Amino acid sequence: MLDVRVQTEDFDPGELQASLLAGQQEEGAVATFTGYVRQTNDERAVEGMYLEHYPGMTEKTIAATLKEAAGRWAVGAALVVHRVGHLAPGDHIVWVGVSSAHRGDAFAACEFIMDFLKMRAPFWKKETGAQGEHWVGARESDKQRAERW
Amino acid sequence: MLDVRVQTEDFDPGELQASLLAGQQEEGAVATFTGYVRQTNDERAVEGMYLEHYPGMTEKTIAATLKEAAGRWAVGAALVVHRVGHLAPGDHIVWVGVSSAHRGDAFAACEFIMDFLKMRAPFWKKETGAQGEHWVGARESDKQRAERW
Amino acid sequence: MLKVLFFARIRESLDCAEVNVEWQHSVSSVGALRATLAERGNRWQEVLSEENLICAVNQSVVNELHALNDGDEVAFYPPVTGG
Amino acid sequence: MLKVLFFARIRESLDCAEVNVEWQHSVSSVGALRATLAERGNRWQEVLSEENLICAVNQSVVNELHALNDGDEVAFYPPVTGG
Repeated sequence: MLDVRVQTEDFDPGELQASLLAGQQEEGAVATFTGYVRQTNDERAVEGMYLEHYPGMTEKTIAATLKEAAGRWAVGAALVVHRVGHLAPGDHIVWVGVSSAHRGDAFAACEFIMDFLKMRAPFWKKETGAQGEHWVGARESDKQRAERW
Repeated sequence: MLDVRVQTEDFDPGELQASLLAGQQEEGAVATFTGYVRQTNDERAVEGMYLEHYPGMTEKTIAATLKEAAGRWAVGAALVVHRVGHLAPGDHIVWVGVSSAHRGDAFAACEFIMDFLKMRAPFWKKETGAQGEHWVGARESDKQRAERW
Repeated sequence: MLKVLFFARIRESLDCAEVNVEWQHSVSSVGALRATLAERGNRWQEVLSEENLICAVNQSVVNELHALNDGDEVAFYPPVTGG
Repeated sequence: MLKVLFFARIRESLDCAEVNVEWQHSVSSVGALRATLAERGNRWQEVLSEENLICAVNQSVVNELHALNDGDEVAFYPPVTGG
């Protein structure tokens, strides 16, 4: 099972993890990543965040990344849930979960998916703070992280 | 917060993740690993598992690993929960969660902690299956994984 | 017809989320479309000459030389910042 | 007195979880204690000569040369398999 969801609603990491295994007992390892809205970003106090995306291309891009991960590592199931719309500090933004028979594969595939999602998937963050609104700039470090693979 | 729990009771990965952040909103990244009892191990059908440990040394060893991880990476909080006693296929065995301001640090610290827990913490698995009981042997691959760091 | 979409900072700068452009030989590549759109005014000229503007055709990232066909969906957007 | 603990397969093979050994010069290192314990019988001889037996003193892994002091807690166990 490789699946992608883009939604405005919140999600529950524990429920997503349970759904990833879906009752099967062959895969003993699950690695997950959860991204949250930080209260401070680059030393700016964040009051709110708006996440825009390119509907259709987002799902297509992440699905291609999941497929690539499943080709490189022993992936049982992989799920990405990404929120869009208005978010507040502490809110969940993204969840990535990978199950595998081998923990090394679960970790590698999970980190690979996050690195490529950050690098390729058409999402954009706009922060609201004391200085008003501004679009968050891309990080060079994210490009470097994706280039490692 | 660096914390270790060894317990016979089950745990809820979602609750553990929420407790890791404990309401703070400075760390935007959480990486977790969950290990489950597999139904099949080295091509043997597993009916049950018994986990023995060395009380005191287990906690001490894992606490030292957490401290080492916190010295090498930007770790906000890290928690390890490991079960002992009788378990069945599909049951949770271990949960490791790490929060950080940086996702690369969360991933690296989480994987490091799992690799060293596997290598050093005095737990032993005994499997029950069609052929009776037997103690699970250590894997050379686990040694190699720990030596990467 | 080409369906042309703009996202995030680019959309706001142009004050435009979507335009339809009639397909013809003068817009038969991404670079050519970009040059044609830039003629719409100073703001368009400025935004469309940004070096790190990304272009996707039918939801796949492409370069300036990519050929455009009638019916294509073309998107221009800034570097992505999700996750 | 030394408190000596055995775990998992080692505990089962010896049919013994814990013994107390009086501290004296003949058991003043891990290697010496191991040799002394091996004298308890064939089973002990066999199990304590296993190459990959691990020894911890006061809950830290040590080697054969490690000195033992009165009151130490010594544990012998097989390679670990947790996680």
